[in-house]
Amino acid sequence: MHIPDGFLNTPVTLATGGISAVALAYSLKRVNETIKPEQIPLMGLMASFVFMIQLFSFPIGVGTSIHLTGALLISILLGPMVGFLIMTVSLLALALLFQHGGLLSLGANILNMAGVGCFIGYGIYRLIPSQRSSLIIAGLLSGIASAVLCSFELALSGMLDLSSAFKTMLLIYGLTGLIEGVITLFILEFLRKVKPELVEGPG
Amino acid sequence: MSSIQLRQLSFHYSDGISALDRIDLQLESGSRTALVGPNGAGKTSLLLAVAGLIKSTGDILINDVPMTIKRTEQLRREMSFVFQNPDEMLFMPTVLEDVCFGLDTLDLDETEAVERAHQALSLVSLEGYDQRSSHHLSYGERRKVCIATAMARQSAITLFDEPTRELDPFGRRTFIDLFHQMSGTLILATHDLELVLETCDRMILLDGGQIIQIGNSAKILGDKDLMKAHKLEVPHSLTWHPHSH
Amino acid sequence: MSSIQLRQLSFHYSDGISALDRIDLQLESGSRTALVGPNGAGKTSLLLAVAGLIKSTGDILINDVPMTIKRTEQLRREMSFVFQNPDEMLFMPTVLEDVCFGLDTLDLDETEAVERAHQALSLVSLEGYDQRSSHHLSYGERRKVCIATAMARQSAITLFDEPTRELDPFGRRTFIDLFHQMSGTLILATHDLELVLETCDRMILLDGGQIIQIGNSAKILGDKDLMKAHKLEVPHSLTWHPHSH
Amino acid sequence: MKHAFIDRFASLESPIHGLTPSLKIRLTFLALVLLLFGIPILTIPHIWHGLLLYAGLILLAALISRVPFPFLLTRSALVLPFSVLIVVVNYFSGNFSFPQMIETVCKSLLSIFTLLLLSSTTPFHEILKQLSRWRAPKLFIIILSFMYRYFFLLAGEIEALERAVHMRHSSVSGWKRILVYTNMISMLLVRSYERAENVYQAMQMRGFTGDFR
Repeated sequence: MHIPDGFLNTPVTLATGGISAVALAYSLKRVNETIKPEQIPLMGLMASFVFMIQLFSFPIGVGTSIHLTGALLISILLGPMVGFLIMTVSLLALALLFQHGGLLSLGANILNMAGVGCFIGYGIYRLIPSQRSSLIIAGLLSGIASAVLCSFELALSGMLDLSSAFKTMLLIYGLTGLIEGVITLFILEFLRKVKPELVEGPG
Repeated sequence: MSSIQLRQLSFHYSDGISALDRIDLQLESGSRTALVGPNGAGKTSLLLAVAGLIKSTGDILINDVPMTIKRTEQLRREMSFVFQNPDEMLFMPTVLEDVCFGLDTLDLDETEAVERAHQALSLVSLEGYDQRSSHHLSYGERRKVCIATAMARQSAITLFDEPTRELDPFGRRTFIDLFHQMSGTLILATHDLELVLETCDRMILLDGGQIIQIGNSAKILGDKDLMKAHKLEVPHSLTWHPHSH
Repeated sequence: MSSIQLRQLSFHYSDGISALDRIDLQLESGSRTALVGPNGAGKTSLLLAVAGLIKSTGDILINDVPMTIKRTEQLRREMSFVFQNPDEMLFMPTVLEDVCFGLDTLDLDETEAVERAHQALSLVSLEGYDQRSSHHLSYGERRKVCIATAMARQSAITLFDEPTRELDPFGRRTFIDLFHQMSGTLILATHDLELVLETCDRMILLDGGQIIQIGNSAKILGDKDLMKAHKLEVPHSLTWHPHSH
Repeated sequence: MKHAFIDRFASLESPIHGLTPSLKIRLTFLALVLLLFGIPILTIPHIWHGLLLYAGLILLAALISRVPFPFLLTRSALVLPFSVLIVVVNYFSGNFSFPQMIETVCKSLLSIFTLLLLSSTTPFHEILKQLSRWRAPKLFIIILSFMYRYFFLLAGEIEALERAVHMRHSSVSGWKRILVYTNMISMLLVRSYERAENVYQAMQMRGFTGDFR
């Protein structure tokens, strides 16, 4: 879920924007140092893929659909630094081309989705040895982390009070995160069957 | 087998450009018809419209039953579509799953479905490929899997969009043989004019979304001025002298 | 213009299957050669090897200079490659940027590069397309942009992989005209045997990664038994009588 | 997916389309900052005057740009679900302030409208060019431009896959539907990887060695 413009106040906008800008600069620096030439088109195509995934309504039954972020998947495939960079690129494009999320609230959205998914989610995934449970736990916990962040951002902006914001966001992000974990698991299973060398890649 | 009837069928792209312009057409049950025209003539749109996959205006009647949104699903059970690019049709982890996909909607139980799939795979001489991933097959093999998915459905109507594109002469020959073995009403859209001569006696010349001519394939394709006017060329097999160097 | 010489060139896929098997070949500077063979014969691998894009064993000599890892980049400056799929060659946001991409490595400054690009676009009659995005172009137009990217490089060697795939007869004719206008050493891999007859007097018949025959195109393609043995067919323009129905 | 034309009005012609991308990006940014943070401070207590003036100006700009209004309105409505969520939660949590909610929803609608006007009057590649003139990191720009270019292909591919699914199986539902879609996405992922390899070859042939100017 992308926060549109108009819901965050000046301090929150500046703080989230600042943190995201620093994180982006750091990931760019790290990636620039380690990147191999053949990874450049790959990153572009994966950004395209993540962009498409985020626009794609995933039907989960009873007439509802959710949008995945792809952060966990891309971090597992290409590592969290490249993952964060790609997520940021796609979030910027989503704001500019599809108005999913605002331009000034981009910083907050980068933190809530790219930051949480690529660093917290991926970190948890690496901590737990069993892949099946690790993905589901990573999905769920990063959902909760996003909910915490998002409700603080909204509460500090005076939009909602913290407890009701957290309850609402937990419901939305928690469910999305859980499903993201499950679907990421399915995708990795598919890759293992069809193109196993991808899953054994970096990370 | 089923007849197909189109009445004043039109279709516009979202940018307003007309892809099909008041098409009237009657195809008899069991007929084989080629759809010919330059790029952008509307061949693919016509096939998609017949399958109810794009929102066209006008009437489509399958076996004299008008296609309505409600009935689309049911009518599609009697149809197969071999899409232009095999990758459009193949997305399951194994070939067998791809061929079986959707067979359950034809009221086949799983054993029957698997049996049908195996049968179809052996018709296209891909026995033993069932557990492979389509992704690792060659282009020609993937094409054959697509044709097998259509054959397994044993549909009354089968629509082919450029089925020999990118095939080598042998793969193309294999397709021609399979085509002759198939039953039902068949429509074949292609740029390969020699293929038209070898598969369909009757053809439709389409250009700018309109039907220019319907009739005997050799006669239409042999008309040099007509071909030139529609960015096509008389196929070599219809000219009397070999190409000289 | 440059000559190409291959000595005992071999290439194996990662799964050990041989794609090219001890190829010996000498192509003279300025020659035009077609590469013909069934799917999987090794045509694309041969082109990729000549361009130094896959790790083959044996020797490749461009203008008698052996291609080594060190020299690959420099030798590639004299080469162009028109790949099978235009979408994989056109990766920049606009047509002009695509045609200009890499021209700076040929020691052209920006003004010269842009001028060359405009020239090439007008040769393929796509003037005024420079600021368009390739995803808004038709397939045939995208193909032409690819050819323009090759033409703008004015390379001594140009390699074509299936350049007429998916084109309608008119688009194919446009390609043939452009091909005749190009200079340098040209290699053309294709399934379209009529195209071979119209573009290259000399051809290589490839199968199973080996050279089966090199020689006059009309002579090789006219050999019915040879064609049949390698899953090909004598093109219609080389048979004396029209196809009868 | 019906996203095949993302910046489809960006190539119209109008005085707004004719402005330089640099000016338009600056103006958009300035407008957003003013709208979201400036107007509430500057025009207290008559914030409505500020918002109305802003709305008038942006609608005028939209009119001059000739971008179809129905498009702008329907796309702006994208922001409504989020607004509704916030309003509803606030309502039930008891600290509901009607004027504040209206103000927030108006601000978000106007800001999405502003952003939409930028993207419908400026081709994306022009925005990219401008960003690189402003020395945005090259890696960032190159990923963005590849993303833009290949998104159209992917969107077309997924549309084709969906069509082929409907042809054989109009009524996939429930669990099976999720599995079908997961397979489709996974297959596209595999193909994207391979496309990246081919694109890299094409780049190499044109002298690309890893340093992107």
